[in-house]
Amino acid sequence: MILNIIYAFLTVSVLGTLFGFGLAFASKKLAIKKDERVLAVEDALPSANCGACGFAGCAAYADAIVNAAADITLCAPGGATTQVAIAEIMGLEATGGDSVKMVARVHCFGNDETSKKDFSYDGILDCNAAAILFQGDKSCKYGCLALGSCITVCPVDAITKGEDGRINVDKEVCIGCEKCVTVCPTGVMKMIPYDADYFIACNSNDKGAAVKRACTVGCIGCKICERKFPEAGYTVKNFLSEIDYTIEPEGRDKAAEACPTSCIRIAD
Amino acid sequence: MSYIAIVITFVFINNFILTQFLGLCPFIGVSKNTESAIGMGFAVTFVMAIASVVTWLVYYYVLIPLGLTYLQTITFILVIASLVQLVEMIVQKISPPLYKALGIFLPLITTNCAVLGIALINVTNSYGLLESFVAGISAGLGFLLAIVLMANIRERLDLEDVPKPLQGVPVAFISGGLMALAFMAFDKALLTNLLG
Amino acid sequence: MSEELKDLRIESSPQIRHKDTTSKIMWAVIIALLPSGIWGVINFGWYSLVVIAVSIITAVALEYLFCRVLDKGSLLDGSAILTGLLVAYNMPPNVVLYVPIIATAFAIAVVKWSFGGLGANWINPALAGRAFVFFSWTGAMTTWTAPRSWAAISGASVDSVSSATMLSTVKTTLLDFSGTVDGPAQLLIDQGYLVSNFAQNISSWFSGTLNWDISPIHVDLFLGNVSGCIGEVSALFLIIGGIALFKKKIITWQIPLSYIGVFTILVWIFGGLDYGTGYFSGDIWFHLFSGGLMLGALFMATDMVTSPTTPKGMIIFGAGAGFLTFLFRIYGSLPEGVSLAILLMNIFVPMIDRYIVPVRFGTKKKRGAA
Amino acid sequence: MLKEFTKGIFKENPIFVILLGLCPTLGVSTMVINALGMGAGVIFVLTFSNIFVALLKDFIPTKVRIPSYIVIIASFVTIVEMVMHAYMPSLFASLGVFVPLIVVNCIILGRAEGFANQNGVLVSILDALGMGIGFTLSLLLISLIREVLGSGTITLFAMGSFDGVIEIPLLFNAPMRIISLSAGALLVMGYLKAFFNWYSSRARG
Amino acid sequence: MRKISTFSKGGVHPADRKDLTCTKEIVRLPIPEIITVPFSQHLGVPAIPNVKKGDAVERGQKIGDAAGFISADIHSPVAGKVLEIKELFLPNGMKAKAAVIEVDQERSALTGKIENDWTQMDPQEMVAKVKDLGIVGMGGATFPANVKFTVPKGKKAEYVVINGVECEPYLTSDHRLMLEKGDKILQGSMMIAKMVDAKKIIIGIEKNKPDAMDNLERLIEQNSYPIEIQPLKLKYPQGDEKQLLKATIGKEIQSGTLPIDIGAVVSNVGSTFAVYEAITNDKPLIERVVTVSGGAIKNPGNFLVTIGTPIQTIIDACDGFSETPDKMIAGGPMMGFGFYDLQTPVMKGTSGVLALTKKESIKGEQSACISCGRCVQACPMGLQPTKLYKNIKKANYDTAMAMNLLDCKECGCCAFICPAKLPLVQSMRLGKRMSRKKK
Repeated sequence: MILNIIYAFLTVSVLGTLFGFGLAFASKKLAIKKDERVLAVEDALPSANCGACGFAGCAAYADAIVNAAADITLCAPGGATTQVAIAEIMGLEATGGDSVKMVARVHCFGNDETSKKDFSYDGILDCNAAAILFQGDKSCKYGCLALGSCITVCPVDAITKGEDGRINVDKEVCIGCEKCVTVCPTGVMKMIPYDADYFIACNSNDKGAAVKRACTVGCIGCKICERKFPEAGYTVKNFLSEIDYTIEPEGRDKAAEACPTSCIRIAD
Repeated sequence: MSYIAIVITFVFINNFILTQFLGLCPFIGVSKNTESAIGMGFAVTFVMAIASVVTWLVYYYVLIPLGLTYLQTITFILVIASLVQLVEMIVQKISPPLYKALGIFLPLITTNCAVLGIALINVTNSYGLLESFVAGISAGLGFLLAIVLMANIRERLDLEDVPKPLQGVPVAFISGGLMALAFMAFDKALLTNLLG
Repeated sequence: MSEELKDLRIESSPQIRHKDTTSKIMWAVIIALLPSGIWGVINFGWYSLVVIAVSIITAVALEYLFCRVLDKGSLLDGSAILTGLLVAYNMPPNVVLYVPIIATAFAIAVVKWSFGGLGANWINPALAGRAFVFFSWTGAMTTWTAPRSWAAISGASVDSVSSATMLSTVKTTLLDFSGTVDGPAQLLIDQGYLVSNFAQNISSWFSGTLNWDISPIHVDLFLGNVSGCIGEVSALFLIIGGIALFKKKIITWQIPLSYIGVFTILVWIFGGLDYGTGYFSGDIWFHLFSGGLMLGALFMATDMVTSPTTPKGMIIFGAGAGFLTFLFRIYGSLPEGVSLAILLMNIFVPMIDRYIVPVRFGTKKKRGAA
Repeated sequence: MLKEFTKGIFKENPIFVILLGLCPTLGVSTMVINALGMGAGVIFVLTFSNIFVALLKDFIPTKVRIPSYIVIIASFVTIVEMVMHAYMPSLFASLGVFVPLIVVNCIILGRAEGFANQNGVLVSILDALGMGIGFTLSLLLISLIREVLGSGTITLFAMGSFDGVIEIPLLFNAPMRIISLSAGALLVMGYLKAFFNWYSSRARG
Repeated sequence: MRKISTFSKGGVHPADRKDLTCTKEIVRLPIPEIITVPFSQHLGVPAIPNVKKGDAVERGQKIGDAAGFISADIHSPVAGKVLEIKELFLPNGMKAKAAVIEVDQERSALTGKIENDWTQMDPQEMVAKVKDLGIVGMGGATFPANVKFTVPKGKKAEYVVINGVECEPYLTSDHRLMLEKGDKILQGSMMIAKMVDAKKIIIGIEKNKPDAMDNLERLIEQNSYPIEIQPLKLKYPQGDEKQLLKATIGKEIQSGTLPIDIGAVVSNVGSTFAVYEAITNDKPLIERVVTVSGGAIKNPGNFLVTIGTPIQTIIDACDGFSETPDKMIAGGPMMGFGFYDLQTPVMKGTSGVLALTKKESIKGEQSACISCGRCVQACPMGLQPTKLYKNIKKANYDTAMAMNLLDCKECGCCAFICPAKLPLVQSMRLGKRMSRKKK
């Protein structure tokens, strides 16, 4: 009995020591230089090697974070603490601070009722695909095609298409990543400050007459907002009104009322 | 059992993933793309083959003479953990290209139930040294086959509009289930009839 | 004049399309399958029609549900009906009704819609549904109704006689068989397996007038005077349907030919071993016309969704399925191997499609000059 | 404090959310009693290994921490093995190779490494219990579904005249046998995971 | 005559519908009152206008200068006054500048003919003429012809292959040209052979044009021209230069290289005729033969149209529509572009104007891809349209590029044959555009 216990103890410890020494020796002998940041990230990871991140273990994931800019949020077992630690190592401080939070907004209020179409489009339901053919089926070539490329690309599902066929952005959900701005072929998706009060719901640089022909809610470049309300921060460039959000406005709401096509709309 | 029988058993009939559920974590985790799946599969095969041999030696030359078979779990896992680390280092030193191909998968294997599983199964089936080795390789190949097939299926499914809640892991499990369903065609009787 | 042309359709080139549509293809397959099903109903009685109807109704109801919930797909494309029909064709004629219902439900809900509906499934829904119920209720799935022709011989009513299929009879007999017999057909006759009077007549006519020795078993198998699943018994009607699909260019030659070819060759080489007649003596006709081989090779393996896209891939797929069918049928514990063989090859399709790609134009090595 | 305990049950459920410890989950979930046995084993090993890791974390050099943890875990697994073998031989037999495989159950190593390594003893115990119970409950759910559908029974401990097996009418006579086989395990797991995904996405909004 | 041949891989057989116009002789259409001449009528960089509003122009005067190597000059097809330079959409869906010219009918009339003897000219001089007169390929791609006829250093042209295939359904303009201007085309092809210094001239013609083949054969025999006719099987897209070369001389153009790399220069029948006229008559490319066809056209026919003529005018010349068309197409139905504005002008590459009825275009509802593989088998380039489509739909543009998306030439075989009626070609175009945008 005693002998057995001794044997067991000895076996495990001898094996353990043997392997320990062997490995220590081997690691000295076979040492290979690694990127220190990779090692640091690897240390920060839980070493569960569970593969939940989709990479082949923690080392592979660490390597991918450092060398291939992999997403640092993939480690499920590590959770938030690991993310913070990795962010520190990688110098990925959360951006923010004094910059104004911007959100995306569709600068167009056209839908099937208000805007004229030149032809009936038949093809892939994707704005960029539709834009290949005559820049979309709408007569206005600046407006929203409403096929929802921005919806697909939005990482937080902030963009939806309403019953009325217009594309809406939920500014509470929007994280300001600008992916929708990049993907939009007509450039109708633009960023405005989170606390903007009004925005111009039009993107057309066409002359007034052309806009009127194409759509009933477009900015016709009449300059009423610019001339009548000089303090409100409106400027009309290229037949399109723009709002200067940096100034303290006065009478911006009055201008919105005065707009003949009511394309100055409340940014809710 | 003949060696061919062992191969067929471990690759098809008792496929580690599809019937034994050993090594499911990497099977689900690393089957997102084919390249990683192939690398993982080969790494597992490699380690399983070596681990089978080493654990066999430890079991029959250390544990049995000392009457310590109840220590098999603890010694096996010790052996495997060290072995994996050693193999990783050696491969890294000797053949950097091989390390690039296999090495990154090696740490993941330490906690892979399949490796410890094959060691224990070898003991349970009282295989000889060579038989253990063949069983190790075959089980690894079975794993390789399953994970590569799975990766290809998942790559195909990535291009389809899978319903949102089912995307990713669930659909992988369901695919695995259907694979297992088809693999039920391989049974013991088939082996017996085939090899007489 | 130009005022009339307000609503011109604009799409990317090409401006004209081929007349074939997905739903046309599905309906064509359904129609090609009908003769065999009608024969099944004639052969096994009205209950088999109930099985078919129940399967189709389940399929359509579930399909409708999923189309509504997931807001895509369409009932009219015929794919659900086809799935239901194929499930029913793979059921024994006297099966308890919950079996085809669950098989169809599994096919539609799990195999088809879990992956996103038509075209997204990587494994054949009907066959997976069959495999699912086969392994769950093996007993119900392996009890057979005797064919109509037996009633004439035995004098009993058709429904009351039950019988094993030829393949399973052969398999069980072979288990403790040693000696030599001239192939499975002779073995069955030796066992006293019933053959229809019609087949007897045909057989004797051939041996009498043409001096051809054709076993009545083969005739029964070819015509479908045997027990088996509802839609698989009549090789004749299935071949007619298959040829019609081939003529309509809905199936191509690659899969059926490589499937049947590889299977035939292997059966010919090894099929005789169990009967003590040595190599190269397998009874290919018996194996070609029995079981679900024709249904499988012509209609199931050729399912477009779950077969490779390139001709070369199709040949590999067919050959693999042929090999596996041979393996399971001759050596497996189950009498039949077609459905599992095809399912197994379905698993390999994404891999085949990944590695067997067409040769890109202008990438072949230059020959001769240059 | 309580949060450490409850998180393992739903929010960080080891099986359905973190996807750890899948092999034993699917391997032993053919009968309800297996789930209970396996769960008990895992809770035991998890708790004690967490305690020891939390105690020893300052003494173990970081270089060899993983092997050391494995040794700690393996020791407790061996204890479980011996106890089970001695007192519940039938359960031990039906769990088979999965008992020693608790060693490589990723949950245990994951918690040791990811939690006990950084926290005190008491919190670690709570974490272990929470995770262990979460694991057991999930396992129970899976095995309940699989046993009821696949065999038409619910197998519990035998007590007195009760042999421990509850038969479900109708299903017992014609069970969906495939569910109790490997294919069924994967399918059930897939749909449960899908259900969890759907439920949590709905809960989030 | 040689053995009938064709290319080996892929291809489809759309109903050719050439019977509508193949017997209609080419009719010269009078010049309308106002024409619109776009500055981008060719592949490559648009020409730069050198006239402005109010300028008077002469017939054949250069009004746009080629901007870069792959670009072509634009000439005024008429004499008159520039009303404005405006932007408009071309049928290919792109915006371009165009000159609107009020026509002075008297001064635009054809005057005295110049007759140069091309056998006395040296090749450089001929290439310069082709360039100065704005000749482009008229088969559809509108590649500047002078670029094609300038053999790069170190390469040698062995063959000149004249493309008389006209594999696009409906179109018969090349067919009619071969029947009516056969001798000029044959001479034009010998001019090209001289320019590129090639020994062999082969004319590839699909066998649904036996009369054209006979006509050319007869002319070759009469004048003992060193030209061969290669009859070809009916198969789309045989008119593409890659498939044509495979079918006629049996060589494959390696991916990413040009015909000249296998020693061949390809020219369309229409452009060959334009080359003849440019070199012998100094005539710039200011008019072309256009097939007007389709089920919705009352009297289909072939017309010699001044470039810049609004399509409305030629439709009126066909007595208008017999029914409301489902779609209007500039070019052939396989690769042509739909357009919606009948004021769209005829351009150098407008080989046809089609008004298709709903029945002809076979509009089908899109359904899910069932992996039937027909597109894979139809693709003449050996690509896998189904996989490309799915990857592009999932925005995996890099994967699509790795699967050689750029080898796709948008011939339309895949989308034509697709039973699910998927917009495969559009997805290829989307994929190319998006991966360009990314860079």
